[in-house]
Amino acid sequence: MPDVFMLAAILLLATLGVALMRAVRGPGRIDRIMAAQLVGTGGVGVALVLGAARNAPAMLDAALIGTLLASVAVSAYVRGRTVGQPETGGPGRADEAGRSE
Amino acid sequence: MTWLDYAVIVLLFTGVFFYAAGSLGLVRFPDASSRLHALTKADNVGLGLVALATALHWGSPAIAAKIFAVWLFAIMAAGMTAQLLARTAKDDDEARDPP
Amino acid sequence: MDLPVLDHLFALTGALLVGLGLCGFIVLRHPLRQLLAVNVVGAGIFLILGGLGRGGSGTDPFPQALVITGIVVAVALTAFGAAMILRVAAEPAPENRQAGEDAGETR
Amino acid sequence: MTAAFDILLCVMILGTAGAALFLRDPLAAIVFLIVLGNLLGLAWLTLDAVNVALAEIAIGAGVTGVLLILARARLVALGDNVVCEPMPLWARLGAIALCAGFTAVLSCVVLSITPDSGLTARIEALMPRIGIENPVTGVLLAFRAYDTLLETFVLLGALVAVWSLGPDTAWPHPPAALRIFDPGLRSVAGAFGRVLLPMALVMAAYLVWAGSDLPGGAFQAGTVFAGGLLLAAIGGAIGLPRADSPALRLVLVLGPLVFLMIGLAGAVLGRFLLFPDGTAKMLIVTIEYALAASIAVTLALLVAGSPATPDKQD
Repeated sequence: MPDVFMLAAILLLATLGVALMRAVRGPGRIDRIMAAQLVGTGGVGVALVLGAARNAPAMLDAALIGTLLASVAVSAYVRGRTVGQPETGGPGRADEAGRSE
Repeated sequence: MTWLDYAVIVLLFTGVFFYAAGSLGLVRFPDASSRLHALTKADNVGLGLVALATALHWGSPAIAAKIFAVWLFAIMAAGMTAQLLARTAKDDDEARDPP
Repeated sequence: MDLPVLDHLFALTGALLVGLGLCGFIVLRHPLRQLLAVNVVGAGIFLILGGLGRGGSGTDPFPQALVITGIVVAVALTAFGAAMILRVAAEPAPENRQAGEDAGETR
Repeated sequence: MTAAFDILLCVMILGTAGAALFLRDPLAAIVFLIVLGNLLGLAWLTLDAVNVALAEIAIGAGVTGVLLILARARLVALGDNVVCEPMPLWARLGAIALCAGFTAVLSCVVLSITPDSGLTARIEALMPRIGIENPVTGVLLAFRAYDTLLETFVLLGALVAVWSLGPDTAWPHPPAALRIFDPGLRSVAGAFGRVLLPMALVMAAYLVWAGSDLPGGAFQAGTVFAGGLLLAAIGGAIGLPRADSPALRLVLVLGPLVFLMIGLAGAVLGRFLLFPDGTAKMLIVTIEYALAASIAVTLALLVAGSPATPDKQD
């Protein structure tokens, strides 16, 4: 049984590697953030599977922390792209300057 | 190997399949909105199935409750981030149109 | 698979991370990128500590404790570095200003 | 099977680190640093160092990412006028060669050391004397308590240093607000932040409580709660305090102060940081709860940055 779980963990990790290709290629910022999000949830999956393979219930806490904080980076990104703009709508300077890259 | 083990294996690899589908969607789909669609759905089904498989494997109600909490948080976070990112993607699309 | 190098796998990965980070720290010129590079070096050092503490009876708790405090101190100092970069950028002193159009590039 | 997993993980760690350093888009680089944090968390799990994995995941996913993404956004908003002249090619090649040589030497040194469990057995033998079962917590708060005490001072010192970087007109106003400006986005993030903050608090309390016998502890708990605080602040569910608020100051020094008082009480009884027999566990848990609160608030404020002049709230 541990081997089955390890196989699943390997496949999950390979899946994350594929998703990272999107983060490398972009093209948009949002694609990279999405890929990071996927690696976050994927990492939680790997932690669950590893915990089952090793018979280590404590690894569930790592999965729990991973899910709790998975969304923090996304909200920081959404907050960051509106830095330096007034309270009402529209994409801000931060985004405009960044798009030239 | 009991029937439970087989159930665990089937659930586990179905979950891995959904993860793979989500990743493929992220890589292959043409624009940000459809990628977001692939990501937020396939991914959480995948996590849900993997969580169910591990919960069955542990076979303890306390641990199952913790795994359920993991999945619940993941669903909630996915809902929030999907909204944020979708609105952001929309803004980006509008900003890209010539004024 | 019983290669001897497998015992050292994580420690070696850590050593490579230190090398990569060091190289990035020297070659990359933007201070924010250098901050990232310092973080990579730190991660490598932590992996060396952890990887070398892993023997037959589990991982040595002593380096684990060191690494935990190290992670927290690293993030605190990263925050300090970021604050310093922002302060330098906010300073209107002429020597920090680059005349011309390539402002807005973060490289 | 395990070996294949480890190798794949290490390859991915190295690839991610390379991407974090050498991708041209700075946001992509930061994203890869976040991913690196997640993968390192998995590496610590496979090393059976769950204590470290908890801290790494909470810091990597929750705090460093926010810190760097915000720092970059603020830098771009300032016009990003930091001078950085590119190095000439020969210097670059030389640096790469030098680093390759250094890496080779370091790898040889690493290979010459046989991994072993080091002090595990001796620490295990000492654990019954302090009545807790998590050896990492034992090292942090009993055997090497002095280090941990000083480390909490370092954290506090870093916050003081960040605060001192604010412009003169800004003191003692709060740091620039973290909340999202767009009302629609803010309502989404705020609703989630209001749900998540209490959950992060529960999780942090659980981690301290579990930390005496299972993996967990003050540092992990503090970073998890810091992540919750940041998310709530970004959603506008909580505001940022003024730097001279007495309540804030009290929370910031609570951990180090409780630690120091208990240490001094030990000094009265014979030795600095002596935990009398039978009370060690109670004292350690007390210190840990106070420390977790201080660490959480300190980390969240470190991410928020220097005080900002009120009319330039971005």
